[in-house]
Amino acid sequence: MSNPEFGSRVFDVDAIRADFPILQRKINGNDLVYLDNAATTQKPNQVIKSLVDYYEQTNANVHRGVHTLSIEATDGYELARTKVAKFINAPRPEEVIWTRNTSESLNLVAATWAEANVGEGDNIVITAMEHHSNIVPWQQLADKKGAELRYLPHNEEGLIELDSATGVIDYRTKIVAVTHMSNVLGTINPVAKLAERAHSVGAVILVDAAQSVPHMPVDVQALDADFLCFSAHKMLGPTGIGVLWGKYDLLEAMPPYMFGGDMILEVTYEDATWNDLPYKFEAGTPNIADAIATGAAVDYLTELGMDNVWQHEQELTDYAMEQILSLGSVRVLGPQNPALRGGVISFIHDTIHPHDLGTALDQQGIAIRTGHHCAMPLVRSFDVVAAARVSFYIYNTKSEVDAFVSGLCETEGYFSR
Amino acid sequence: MSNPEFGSRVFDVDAIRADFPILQRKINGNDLVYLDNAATTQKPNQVIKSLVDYYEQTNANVHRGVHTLSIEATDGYELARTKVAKFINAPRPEEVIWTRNTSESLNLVAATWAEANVGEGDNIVITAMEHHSNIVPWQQLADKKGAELRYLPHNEEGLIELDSATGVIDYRTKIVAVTHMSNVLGTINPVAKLAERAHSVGAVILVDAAQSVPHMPVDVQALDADFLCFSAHKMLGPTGIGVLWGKYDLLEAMPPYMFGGDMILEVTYEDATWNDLPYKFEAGTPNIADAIATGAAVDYLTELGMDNVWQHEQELTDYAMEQILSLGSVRVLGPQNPALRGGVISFIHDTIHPHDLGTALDQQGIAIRTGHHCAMPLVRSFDVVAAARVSFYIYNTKSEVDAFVSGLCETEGYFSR
Amino acid sequence: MTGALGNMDDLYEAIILDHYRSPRNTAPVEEADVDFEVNNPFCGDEFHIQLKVENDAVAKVGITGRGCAISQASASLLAELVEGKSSDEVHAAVSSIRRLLKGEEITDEEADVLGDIEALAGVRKFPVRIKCALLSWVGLDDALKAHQTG
Amino acid sequence: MTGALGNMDDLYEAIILDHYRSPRNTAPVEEADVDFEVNNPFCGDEFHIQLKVENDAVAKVGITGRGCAISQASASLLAELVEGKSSDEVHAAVSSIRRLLKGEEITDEEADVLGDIEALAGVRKFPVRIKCALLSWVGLDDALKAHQTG
Ligand SMILES: Cc1ncc(COP(=O)(O)O)c(C=O)c1O
Ligand SMILES: Cc1ncc(COP(=O)(O)O)c(C=O)c1O
Repeated sequence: MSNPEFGSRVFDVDAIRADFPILQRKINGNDLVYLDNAATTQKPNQVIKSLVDYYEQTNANVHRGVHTLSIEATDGYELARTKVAKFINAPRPEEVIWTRNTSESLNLVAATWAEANVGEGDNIVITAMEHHSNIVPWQQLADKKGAELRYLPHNEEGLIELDSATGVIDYRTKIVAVTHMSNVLGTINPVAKLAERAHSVGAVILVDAAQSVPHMPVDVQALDADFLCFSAHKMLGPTGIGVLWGKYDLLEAMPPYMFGGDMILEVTYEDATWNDLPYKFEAGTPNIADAIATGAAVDYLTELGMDNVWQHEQELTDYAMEQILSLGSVRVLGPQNPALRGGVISFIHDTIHPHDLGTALDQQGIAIRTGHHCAMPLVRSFDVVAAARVSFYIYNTKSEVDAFVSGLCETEGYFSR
Repeated sequence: MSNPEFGSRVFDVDAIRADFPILQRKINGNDLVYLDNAATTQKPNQVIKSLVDYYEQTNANVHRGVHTLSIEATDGYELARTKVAKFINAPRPEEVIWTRNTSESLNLVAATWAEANVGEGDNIVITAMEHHSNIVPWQQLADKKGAELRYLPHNEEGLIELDSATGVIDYRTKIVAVTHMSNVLGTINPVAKLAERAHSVGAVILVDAAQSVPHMPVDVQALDADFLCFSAHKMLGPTGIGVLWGKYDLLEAMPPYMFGGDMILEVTYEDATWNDLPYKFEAGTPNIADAIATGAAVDYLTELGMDNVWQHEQELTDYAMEQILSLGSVRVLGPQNPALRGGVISFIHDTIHPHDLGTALDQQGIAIRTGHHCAMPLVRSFDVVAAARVSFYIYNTKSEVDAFVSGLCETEGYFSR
Repeated sequence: MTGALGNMDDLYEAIILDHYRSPRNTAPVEEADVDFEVNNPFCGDEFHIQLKVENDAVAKVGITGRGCAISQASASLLAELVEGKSSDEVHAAVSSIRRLLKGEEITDEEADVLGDIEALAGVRKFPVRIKCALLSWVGLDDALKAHQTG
Repeated sequence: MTGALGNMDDLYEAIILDHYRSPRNTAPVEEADVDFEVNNPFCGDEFHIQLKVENDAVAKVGITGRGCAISQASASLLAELVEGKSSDEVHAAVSSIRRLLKGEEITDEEADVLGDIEALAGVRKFPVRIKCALLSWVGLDDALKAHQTG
């Protein structure tokens, strides 16, 4: 395996596009322009083929089987775990727990680590720009434990100023749970600095990396994160599989989340003893095929190099931001300086409701997301209930940005007839 | 859709086998004889193609998207739910909750319904032949609540006698959680009668249908079950997706299990309100592709007709049982009358350890399972720590049974050199 | 220009755009007898609907709020329709519009009652937008029922 | 006959089958100094191992229990080997066998010490069975360490 940062394949968008069969689709008679990548990304042939190969040649239940298929399935499943560990520079593959998605990873930490470590009068710190999945588990836990849920505020540009953390993160803080990159504002948060702050008061830091791991090099050791969560479906992988990474000692000390086959060493009619990491957290038959396909997605990204992925998206975002702002009819949420944000642009049109815009663009083959983006409190803080959002990935091009901008103009024309 | 019981396609094993690419595989130079179906089944082209089609043509995040792909993905996801509902004769599709697997379905009920309804001094009744996934969540819950975990015993043949339920199920019983068919003994339990008994004392009944839904017609209304759990991977479907079915009013009254995107109607910085069924229980991006492929698996089985599936397996089991018993060197666990059991035969050889047998058969291309089958207390009750198991499905043939039996004889010869 | 925009005209008929741009009856109603809010948090439609009821007939309507063109126009069309109608007539109209949007047949008499509202039928080709079109109607039905029983 | 059984002979060398059928040192040891159980619940191997230690050397071994041919033969081979060995020599032998089973090189001197035990090397072609072969050795190592320190 090559280093995930640098890549071994030339970053050639045309060649990349040829790997994605869905890009051949026509939508309402037009070429598909898929700009809903923050919701989920498309899948290359390599990932689809990994699923087909698994089901056509290997499929069996993993662990403890003595027959060839079961041994091969187990090896493939564990190799994929190792690939993911390497991708985020985790010290040990056993620290990588397969879950269904980011949401489950977050719930797992709230229901086990936090359940055991957060008490009355303690506090939990999140930011004001979290996805619902990183808000509601903490609201519930705080409620149950008599703890306080605190929000790190952001400034008008949508940036978290470290000074504001003083007084919010304090000696009663047990966990700081922050998004690495906002799925609405695009903001990249100063996670390493927040980790320092959290550790200085004895708290742990959880990073919601759903929007960062797919788009930039992420190194759990460099961040000094304690937990990190992400979803395969947002990084070329299949639906139904996500990752919780955690520091070994933390995971080791945590109680299990679910109980059942595979997570158990020994069961009597009275009692049970838990299996070792990572199996302690993987109850029942795992999502074997999708784990292996996640390995294929990681291979794909590693070959491209995450530095190149990031640079490509920066260029697109830069270009798109300029085009969109020059329309004059649109307000962009979050930082306008592309260096401070990832490839997600949420905006509000002066006169056209996001829903109408979404429908009009869809007629032109352009897929964007509209609504609250599972971040209602944040969207509402901009005094709107919904926004439109475009978000980019490796296969998007400047001419797709042009198509989007001219689609927006068409729509303006239509509604001002 | 046709009636799942009767089918619209002739049950022709050769034609069925042609649908399963993995059956072409050679294992150690021999044709694969796959007899590990209780662990997981193989997948037909139709299911694999459903995954490929989804990722090549439709892939998008579901719910609330206004663009075409998102609408199509949502429709496909919900259509699959409707197919599953029809397959088990559920009154309403919203009663079908997608989970990762049977284990998660069981944990969900233990962590929500039972968490809210089982108190100190209450009891929970399970059988002595449960899979770990239907033991350990209840051990944990009983422990936490100060409730009692009671075991319904079985007789020497591995059958539950209803008389034994008297005195075990009583007015302090809150939930009876039983396997519909044992994955070790093959026993089919009298679920409808146990449901009557449970309801008569005001308890609910949960059916672990991991081994029944794939193999026989199952009608939740005829059983009068309250909850029913199963896994797609054991019924031609992909890994990573399972089902919890529950009666609408019960599900409606239950608190959510996980928190996050999609399971939420409204979130403020202070609070959240839950979405309607089934979404209340589906936090985060669901396993869309695998849900849709589960619909394809259900279509496949429905076309064959579950009555025919059952009959085919009965014939094989009948035949296999006769062959195995005639060897004289093997003890079969569970009922010997095939009418009382499904297509799972666990056995112990007089002299050959299951592990050695598994390896020897694998050399001959024959895949069987060995070990405790995630039912340690049950297997130990037969005074062994491990057993060998063969289990059948729609693509298995009598000549595969012959291959297995002669492989067993070869192995006997080998070890008595 | 509408070429690239495909079937947009089916959804956004002139009458819909007109109601969207100039919604009717947007003045708040003082001392309203029926006063409720409807919202669809997923797309961000929120309306505050107020009615004055006299002799079991709607004497005055006021609708404020914001939403997409479809929900906004639908609310405005609703405001226009219900004024002067008895609650039975309103129920009947809600039932007609539900069926219209589901793609079921409605009678000529029903169509006469709905009038301009039939323009909403184009939404049927855009199933995800049906909720937008129905939002205020469903809320009105519920609110009137609650008013009658309580 | 062994044709159909493929590589079985690599795994089940004659010496392995011999130890499996007639395990050595199966008599319980009275007043054992080291007394422990090892088990692998997944495949159902369970052994009870007892040692009598005199002058830092293993004077007597007793192994009872049940397991597959590999774990059983491995335990029996272990029993044969350790008798008379000092605990340092036992540690060294465990280290040799670990490396042998991992597929690493061992020296001629190590091979001399292991003797018949080298027959276990065939397990390398059957990675899922390595645990069976190592079970009693790992247990012995741990138990001796515990005996020395405590
Ligand atoms: C009876 C029974 N219950 C539960 C399970 C657990 O299913 P899963 O591993 O798909 O969660 C199994 C599968 O082995 C089973 O046979
Ligand atoms: C920042 C962030 N966190 C969490 C999630 C939830 O991810 P999933 O839906 O895969 O659980 C998302 C996805 O929308 C996200 O963007």
